[in-house]
Amino acid sequence: MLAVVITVAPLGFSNSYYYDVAVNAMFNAIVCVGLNLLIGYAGQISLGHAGFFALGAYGSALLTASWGLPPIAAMLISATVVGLLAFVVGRPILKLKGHYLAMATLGIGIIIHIVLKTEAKITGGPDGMSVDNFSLLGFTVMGDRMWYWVVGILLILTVWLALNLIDSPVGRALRAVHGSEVGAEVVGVDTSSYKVLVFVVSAVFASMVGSLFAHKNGFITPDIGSFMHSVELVVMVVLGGMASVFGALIGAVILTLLPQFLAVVEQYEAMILGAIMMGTMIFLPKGLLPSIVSAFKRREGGQ
Amino acid sequence: MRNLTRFGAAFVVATSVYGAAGVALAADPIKIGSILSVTGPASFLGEPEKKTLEMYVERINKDGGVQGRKVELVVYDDGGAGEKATTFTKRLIESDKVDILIGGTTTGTTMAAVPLAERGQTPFISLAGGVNIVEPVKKWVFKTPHTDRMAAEKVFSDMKKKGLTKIALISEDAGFGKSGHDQSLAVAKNFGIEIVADEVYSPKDPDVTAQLTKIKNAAGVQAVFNFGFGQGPAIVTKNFKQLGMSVPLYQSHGVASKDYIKLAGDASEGVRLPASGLVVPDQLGATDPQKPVVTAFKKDYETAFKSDVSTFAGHAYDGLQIALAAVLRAGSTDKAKVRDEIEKTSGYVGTGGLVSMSATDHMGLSPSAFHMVEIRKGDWLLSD
Amino acid sequence: MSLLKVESLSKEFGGVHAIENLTFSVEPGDIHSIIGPNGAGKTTLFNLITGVYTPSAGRVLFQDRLVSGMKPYELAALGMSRTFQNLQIFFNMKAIENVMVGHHLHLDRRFLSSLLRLPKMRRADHECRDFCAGLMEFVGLAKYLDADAASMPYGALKRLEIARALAAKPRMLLLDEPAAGLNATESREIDEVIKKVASTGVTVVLVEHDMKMVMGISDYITALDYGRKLAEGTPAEVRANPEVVAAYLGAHA
Amino acid sequence: MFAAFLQYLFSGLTSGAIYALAGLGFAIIYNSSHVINFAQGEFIMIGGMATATMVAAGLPLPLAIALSMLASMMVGVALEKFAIEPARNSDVVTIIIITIGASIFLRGAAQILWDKEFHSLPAFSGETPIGVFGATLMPQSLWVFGVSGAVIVALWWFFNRTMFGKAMLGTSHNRLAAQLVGVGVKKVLLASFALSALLGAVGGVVVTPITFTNYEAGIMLGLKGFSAAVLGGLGNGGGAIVGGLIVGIAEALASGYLSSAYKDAIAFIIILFVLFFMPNGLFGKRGTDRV
Repeated sequence: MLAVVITVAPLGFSNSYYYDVAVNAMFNAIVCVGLNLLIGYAGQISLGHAGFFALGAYGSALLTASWGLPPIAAMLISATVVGLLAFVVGRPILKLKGHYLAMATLGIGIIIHIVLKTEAKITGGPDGMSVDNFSLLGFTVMGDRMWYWVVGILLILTVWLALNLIDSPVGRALRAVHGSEVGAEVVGVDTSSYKVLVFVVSAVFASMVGSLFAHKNGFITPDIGSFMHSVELVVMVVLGGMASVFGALIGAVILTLLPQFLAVVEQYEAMILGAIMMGTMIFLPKGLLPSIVSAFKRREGGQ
Repeated sequence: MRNLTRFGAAFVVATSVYGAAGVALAADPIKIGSILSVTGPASFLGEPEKKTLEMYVERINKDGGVQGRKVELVVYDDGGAGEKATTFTKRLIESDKVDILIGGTTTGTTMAAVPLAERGQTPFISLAGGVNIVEPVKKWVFKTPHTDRMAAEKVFSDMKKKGLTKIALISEDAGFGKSGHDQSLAVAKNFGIEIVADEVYSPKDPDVTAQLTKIKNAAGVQAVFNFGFGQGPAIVTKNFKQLGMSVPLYQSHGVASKDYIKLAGDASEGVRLPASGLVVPDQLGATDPQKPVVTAFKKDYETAFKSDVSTFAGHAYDGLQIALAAVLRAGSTDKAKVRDEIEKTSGYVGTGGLVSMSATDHMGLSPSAFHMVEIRKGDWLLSD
Repeated sequence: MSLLKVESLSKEFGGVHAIENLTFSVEPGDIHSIIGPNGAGKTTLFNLITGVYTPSAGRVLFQDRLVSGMKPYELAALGMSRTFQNLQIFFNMKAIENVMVGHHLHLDRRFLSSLLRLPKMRRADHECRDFCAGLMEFVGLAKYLDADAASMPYGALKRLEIARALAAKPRMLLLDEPAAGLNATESREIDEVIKKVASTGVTVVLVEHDMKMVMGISDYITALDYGRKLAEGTPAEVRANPEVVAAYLGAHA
Repeated sequence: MFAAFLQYLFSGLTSGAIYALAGLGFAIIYNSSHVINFAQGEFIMIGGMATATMVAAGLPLPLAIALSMLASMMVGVALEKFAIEPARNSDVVTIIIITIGASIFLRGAAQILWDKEFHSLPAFSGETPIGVFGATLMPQSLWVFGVSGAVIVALWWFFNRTMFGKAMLGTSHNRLAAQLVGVGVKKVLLASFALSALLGAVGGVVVTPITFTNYEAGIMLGLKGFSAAVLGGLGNGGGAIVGGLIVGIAEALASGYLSSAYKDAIAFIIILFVLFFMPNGLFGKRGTDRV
């Protein structure tokens, strides 16, 4: 179904601005599907994932620009480094729970942001740096239309992998960690390793999308690693629906498009955005998609 | 969280003023697109820029437009984020099909938009300070404000005149301050000035006495130069006074607005900074060509908005004037022709100074555009 | 050879001894009950045996192997599984998935196989589902196969925990008050389930307040009070022990 | 050397006391509801902005402060009533998003109601620095210390000596038990939001002469306040104060002796290290899960 939507949507796109917004929405969707494995399924929070996203972006930008590596290699190396970093910090911080974990991940994200901002000789500082096009085997991805199809395929792939994972021994173990850590432990689930695993996986997702984003956008600033961006990602997941692959996807798409629509309300935009966030969470506490689905089920059951 | 408020915080400003409703226009309007940081940390730059553009577009249309064509303005708020600036610039070029781009409140948002303007072959007049916007020259990109390098040079030449050769830098570690800091380091030795201490602070730090104490204890500091905007410089100024530091304090053009004096209060007495004639219209010489322009602009702005004029508003005014003059000369909104005409801008008297552009200079301001002012009794005093 | 040996085990919480110098052993194949009044330290003992807590002193041997200090998941791999007094159900999952998590140790747990869901993996998952459905029937939960755990009644959840613990194919099963909060009929059903489990050769260690049930099904009983061993023996011996009676009546000698 | 150290310390204490005041607001609400209110920084912003604009409009300072406190309290009560109360039984993350939404909403409202400029208040006791062993301190910093201290004492008295305060603490330990002895949980929640909004407004008023304020001022204060509260151990008022001071002093010493560019990062590294060894913060209660 997703494939159909992705194929049909461009019929409504009259120019490349629409493709651009759609590509950004799909970028966010991929990050959120990954992040949802951590937040929605394994029940762990992270307020620092924008940091991993930014590391991927800067990793690719630097490795291609100053070392002349091919973009795909730069992307994989960055993702590996980010994965290792997530592994190293994940061990100690994932012992923390709830708000303490939120604080620790937030700290990690902010430290990454500060480093990117401060090491101006390498990163260009707060004013940002430019990035080359993405090319693979002599084939260059250019223009919003081509990006649309590439990212669309990646999104479908991501959703497929995520759905696979959830309905598998590893996925069930992750969800069990959310349900009850001690309950999972006593039947043989090494909960701390699984928490680290899903943290690393979601960080790698963020890093790879960061790399692609850098190439596509052609210009990056350290703000993509800011605390605000981390919060945005979490809001997308929670608003769309935790523990629902399509929920996270829908959340990402809606929150990417919403500002483009809210553009017409001028200074009331922030108030409306805040009100929408509050309203959704009050009336649909499980997020858009799961709440709608269960309401649907209830109605069917009632008849 | 701030990003969320700006999260595309897009202001489509429906300022397009079509004469009487329903009256068919003789020609298509001239479409000007603008990305500005109306919210976020640079909002007190973006906000006056937006208000200025709106006010003058409305006035021009009331007066019959340009060559009988109305001017239509589309503004989007990028919240100071480069990534939002990219998307909105694309929207302006691709979807709104604007003829000219004005904007980019900060160097970061400008640089994010530059590749799109180049690719979309749309003339782009930036309102940001970074020297890298026009160096190296980019075919479609121009800018109106003085560069941070010019500000640093102006300050250093003033120091040199006063025999101050060993100085300390304290700068904000965000875009404006960081870029100014780097330019200061680059040009200092041309003036025989040695930077003996170099400290930074975050834009929202409540107290910077720690950094200033380090500067105070550095050997031989003869003056302190602060690069930043917003409330930071006011806190620096207050803390400077608190520590009883007696060397001269210099600020950058980033604080050339009355708000700075209001916030820093008595502590700002004696602070020197480079600023355009706009802040001291009455003190300009009677023969100064800028005098009538800045006096009129100041009056317009202050009557319309009941608040003190800022130099940032002036950058927007200059950008609009240069763009529309180029359209007038080109006789059409053909993008290539307009671009050529902007590059031929010569002898334009703006709020920032005398502008004469060329193929190698896409800003066109000479160093004389800056005046050195000193704060005396809570007001600006021209002092060069 | 005893399956489980607890030797001089102690656990302190801020100076208070919850378990003090406790020694006993569990023989393979037995239903071994731990009884005692509220606060006697029964649940703490379970937590010590299963690795949820680390002992302050003493040691635990499982199949003659020193296991104190090991993590619960490591003990599960050695064949120890348990249920909880305060339910530890995965309420975010379906009932059958709860049981399937219990089978975790016997499945392909490699990340890549899970991510790609290769045919082999899919087959194994299918078999796992059938096996777990069988366990749910075994404990009397056949009608909840497709239910969400969150929608099930309390009594059913108690049994779901047993099914989950059994899915790990344990050699020893520790049940912490399986009949608490159940009505008489449900208690009897649980009773039957425990007996059935024991008849398959699984050693059962039981903490239970329902004396009728304990006396009816236990092979051996250890009675605790204030963290210490009060008495042990067959149900008849323990019932006849005056100290046990006194402890339950609250009149300490 | 000593004078420099003392100056760094004063600098850190000034920032730290501000963070501590912000952190206290988090602690109060967490104590009675286990909610982390990310709109706490906005209460502080409202206090500062409202007072600054009223003073600029000619109102006497005490009256302006009183009105701002009232306004902030009403915002706090409204937030609890219309946004937190209906979602009381939701997930932690859901409530976090609600309070983030609230903070965005309040910033948006502030930017319309007031403006985007920076505002200030005159220092309460003049601007003559006080010299101590060669270092200097502004009188306004003493106000911040004094108010933080007074607030701590007042809160201690309220939570330990008044019936209602004890009931609020009781609610945090056990909602059912509190209900049993007839304390309305709803009333307690409402009171905790009112109290922390009030406290936020007081904080906003005393820090504005030092830091100035604008519609976005709450972001930084919220972030630092949260850090202070978590470092100290959630739900512990004294912990939040200590946490705030540690963060402030760490930043100042880091910029004095290490690098001013990395001072924020250093503060976060310290927080991370503390959490690695003390997963519930410095003074947080050890939670033992009963299974």
